[in-house]
Amino acid sequence: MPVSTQDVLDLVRAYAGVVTENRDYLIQLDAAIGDADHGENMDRGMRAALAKLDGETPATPSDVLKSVATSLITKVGGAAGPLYGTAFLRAATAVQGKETLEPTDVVAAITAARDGIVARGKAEPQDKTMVDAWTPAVDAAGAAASDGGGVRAVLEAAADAAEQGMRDTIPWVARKGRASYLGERSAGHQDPGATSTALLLRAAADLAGREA
Amino acid sequence: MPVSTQDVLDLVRAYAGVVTENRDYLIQLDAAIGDADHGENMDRGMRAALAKLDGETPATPSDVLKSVATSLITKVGGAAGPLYGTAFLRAATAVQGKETLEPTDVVAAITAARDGIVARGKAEPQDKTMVDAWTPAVDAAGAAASDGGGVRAVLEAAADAAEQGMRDTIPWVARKGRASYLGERSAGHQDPGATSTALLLRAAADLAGREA
Amino acid sequence: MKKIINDPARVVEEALAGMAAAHPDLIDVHFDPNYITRKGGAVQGKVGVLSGGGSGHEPMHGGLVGRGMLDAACPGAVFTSPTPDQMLDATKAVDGGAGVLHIVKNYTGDVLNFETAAELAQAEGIQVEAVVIDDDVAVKDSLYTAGRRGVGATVLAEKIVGAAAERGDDLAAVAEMCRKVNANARSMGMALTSCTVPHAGKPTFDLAEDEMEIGIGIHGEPGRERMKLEPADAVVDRLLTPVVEDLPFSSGDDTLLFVNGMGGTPLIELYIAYGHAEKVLAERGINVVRRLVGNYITSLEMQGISVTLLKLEGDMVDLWDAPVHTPALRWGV
Amino acid sequence: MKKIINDPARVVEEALAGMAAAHPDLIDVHFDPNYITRKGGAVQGKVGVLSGGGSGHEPMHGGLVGRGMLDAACPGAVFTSPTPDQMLDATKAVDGGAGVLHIVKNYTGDVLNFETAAELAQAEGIQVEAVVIDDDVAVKDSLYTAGRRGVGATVLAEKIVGAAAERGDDLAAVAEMCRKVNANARSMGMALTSCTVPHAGKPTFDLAEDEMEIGIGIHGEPGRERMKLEPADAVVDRLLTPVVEDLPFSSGDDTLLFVNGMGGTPLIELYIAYGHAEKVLAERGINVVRRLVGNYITSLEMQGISVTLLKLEGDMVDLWDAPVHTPALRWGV
Ligand SMILES: Nc1ncnc2c1ncn2[C@@H]1O[C@H](COP(=O)(O)OP(=O)(O)O)[C@@H](O)[C@H]1O
Ligand SMILES: Nc1ncnc2c1ncn2[C@@H]1O[C@H](COP(=O)(O)OP(=O)(O)O)[C@@H](O)[C@H]1O
Ligand SMILES: [Mg+2]
Ligand SMILES: [Mg+2]
Ligand SMILES: [Mg+2]
Ligand SMILES: [Mg+2]
Repeated sequence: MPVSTQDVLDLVRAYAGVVTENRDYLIQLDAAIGDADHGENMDRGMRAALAKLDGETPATPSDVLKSVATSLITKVGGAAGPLYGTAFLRAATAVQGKETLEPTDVVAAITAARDGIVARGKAEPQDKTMVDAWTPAVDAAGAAASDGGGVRAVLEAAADAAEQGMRDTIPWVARKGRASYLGERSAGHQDPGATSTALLLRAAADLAGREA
Repeated sequence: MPVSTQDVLDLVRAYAGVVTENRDYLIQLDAAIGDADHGENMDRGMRAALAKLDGETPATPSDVLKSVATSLITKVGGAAGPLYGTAFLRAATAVQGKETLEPTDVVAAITAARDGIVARGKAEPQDKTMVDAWTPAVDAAGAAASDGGGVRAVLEAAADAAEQGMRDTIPWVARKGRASYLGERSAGHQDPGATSTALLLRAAADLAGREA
Repeated sequence: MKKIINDPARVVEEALAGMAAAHPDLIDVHFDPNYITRKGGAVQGKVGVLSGGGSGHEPMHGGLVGRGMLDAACPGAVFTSPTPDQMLDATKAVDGGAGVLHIVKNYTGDVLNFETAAELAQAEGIQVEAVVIDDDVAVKDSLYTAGRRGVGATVLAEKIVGAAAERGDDLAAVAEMCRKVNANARSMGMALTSCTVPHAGKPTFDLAEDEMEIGIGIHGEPGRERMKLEPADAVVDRLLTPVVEDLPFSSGDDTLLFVNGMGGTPLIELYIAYGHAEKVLAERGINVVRRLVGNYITSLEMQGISVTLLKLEGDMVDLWDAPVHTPALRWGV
Repeated sequence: MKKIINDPARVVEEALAGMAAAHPDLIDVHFDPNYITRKGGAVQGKVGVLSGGGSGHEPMHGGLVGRGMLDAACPGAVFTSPTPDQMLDATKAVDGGAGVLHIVKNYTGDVLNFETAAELAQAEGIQVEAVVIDDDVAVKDSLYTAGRRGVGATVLAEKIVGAAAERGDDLAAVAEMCRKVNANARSMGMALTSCTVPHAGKPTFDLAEDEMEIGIGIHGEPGRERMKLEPADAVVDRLLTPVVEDLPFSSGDDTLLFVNGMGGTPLIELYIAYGHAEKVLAERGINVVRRLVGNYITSLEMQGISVTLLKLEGDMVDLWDAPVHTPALRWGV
């Protein structure tokens, strides 16, 4: 079943809940190799996104994604604000005009999101950033779609790959973001942004699962 | 046996040692109801007194006491500096010119010391200050002397009474010095200055005992 | 003990050497006995203004030496009043023939040592007047006790009195202004944490993670009461209410509001406290016309705040606004 | 968590309100979006100088707004860079027609948000130049990483660049001066204690009673290395040696030495560190001709210090000496 505007609204609400539940976890991850604010930043941003959407009646999935992008860009700050903001904005553009999203649209959206993050943040694979969750997700989602997988299959592939990518960041030495200031000391810790990315894609997969 | 100049020099050295041993104890007593420096102040002062005396050849007990007074007044500061300084200065004046000190001279010296402290500090009995160690010592020393006691008996009576007076300060609410700022909270703690006074008189009694 | 120091026994001397290096244009630092004088020394015909006290309250007093404020400061050992020999030499150094005012915080040690110093200076033919500052309402005033402590009002008095001396007021007038500032000022402080006296090596008192001390002084001593932590607004109310009611300050008064940090309190917290304090005063109709926010009279690294309120009368405002050029306070020059 | 605050979620807004109350003559504070502007707003024909960053570094940046320094500051959440909407509104508010300089500390978040703000402002026809400060030698510089952090040099750059703008230099010249100050400055910091981010509620890292962190930034992040406590002189050497050797500073250079406290460090310790730092530089033949000692760029209540050395060239000294009138830095007026 293709993704409706309501589905994307549900995802935003679901992810906001997930971020609130994981606020302290993300803060602790960031405290270890950053400045202890990632959970607070994402929570502030997603609550703002919900509040903004409450006053709107988006017509398409793209409208929802664009609204969330604006909230993240104006309310989050830090590195995560512009990066996630750009991700949602590029995703919105990638599926502009569409009433519903087919599996290939979902892949296009995730790909555009990842490309936007890389364009802004200039991170390479294994720099120990959220990109290390996004890129495997993009590849896995694409593969699932070309195997004829539906939205659920595509998102589950993405979520699984993102979680694997998230865990893969643990041993790495960070080369981007605050964690890079720690040099060798950044090894042995999971990247907070890769974690919030995996949580986002898992929330999407769970929703798709619910519907199926 | 009367008190010689050398005896007073020995007392200064002995008391300096006692103060160093009890430095942390006096600091802790002062930390509880003051500002955690009495042990440091007395230690700094007595070490200065020894250093100064090393360069001098005092002819009389009074010369030794005057030299110590100068060191305490110029090197200690705080409340203890001027109070102990005045005490030693008044004691020196009380026995001026004497080659050796008889029991009555010892009583006169202790009495003058106490009177000097009261004149400077205006403390009443039971204000929870060093006066509460000095006054019982003066009375006990006087009684011992009129009972025909020797220097040793006089100083032991003084030391015993000072220690009792020191313990008596524990339940009292301070009305003078820093401890008075704590109001009711000063009750239950032994006064640091009364303690350093008891230590001084006990050191004197021990020396007298040694000689006999 | 966590401090940027080398040797507890050398903290005061090394900090003085650092001040001398950091402010060569403003102050001269003298050692053994230790005192700080305004660059250039005594100003002929001007009343010298001198203060002093234990170290550990920086920038008070040494950081307040300079044009328009103190002519000299005598730093004692940490939390221990300085000695008469320091005060005497400093008094001689800054006497410009018009006499010297000693600004003394009301602690037994400070009072006794300044008494001796004044006697010695007078014996050498220098006119000396001493004014004792006792603005701390946390301590009940009484003839039978050591009385109230001198705290935040000291900083304000040193600025205002320094300006009076700078404009040429004579010793009697300068001393009178100092008494007036003290009479018009009230303070109260609190602590979130203890401080550690270097020679003691451990915190003077222990506070649980959810406790605070109300009614502390500036020597790391415990306060009048220990209680559970409260929000900033409630804490400020606890300090400001007794301050306002003691003088009392009343509607229509023009005041200077001074929110002070105890040494380890970041500005972001001081501004939160300041904002509420000024709001509360406004509700009482008390006008805040001058303001000071920062760590000026401290207890080493203690975290906490104090609030001082000064009723501005006569030309106090002009004297506050007059040029001042010291390491810690500077304006108009 | 021990802080003088009411609600972790309102720390920034309440502190801003307090600043507004404490400095009504110097600054205007705007809310939602949050930014601080110099009283009187844009100066026609003058380049606007704007900076911003996460809160928790007070007095930087808001306390550095005023004549001769910043025209505007944008405070983000604690340790979180502000957002483009704040920067855009502040940029518009201080554009006097001569364009606006954005002074950006080199952190991914700050850089990205300022990039967006610059695009938006330029889209509205405002000339904007951005200069990124990256003076922290604790972090190895490299094309493949986020590069060095912006720390102490930011304060010095804001003073010097603010003076250049005040005297009428155009945007290109002001930006060039900012790049020059950054190129000539190096810093390194250390911590004795962690700080506690209000919304996190517990210390960002734990340090044993006998440990310190060397090579920290200004966001309570751990440093490059954890080691046993050392005497002040050894600590200063650990910071100053890499600073001196990185530029490198050499014998005969005229410099400004800035010894900064991390927020919870008392002045008495900063002066001990300062004294040794200037002595070490003298031994290397490096002339310290200007000095700054105090808590200016902080990490909340963290105890620790940072050392910044700036090689003074051209008219940097005159620009440093030029009048400045802000809540935290004031002279010549
Ligand atoms: N250059 C970059 N490219 C991609 N992601 C980045 C980059 N820099 C940081 N990040 C991500 O941002 C996360 C930190 O976000 P957050 O803590 O909210 O911002 P800040 O680092 O400004 O405090 C990191 O865990 C990392 O995944
Ligand atoms: N007015 C006074 N009269 C007599 N003794 C006093 C008086 N005030 C204080 N003391 C004594 O001084 C002691 C404290 O000395 P110290 O700690 O060295 O000085 P400070 O209180 O200035 O730190 C107190 O324990 C008390 O015995
Ligand atoms: Mg972070
Ligand atoms: Mg004491
Ligand atoms: Mg003392
Ligand atoms: Mg951050």
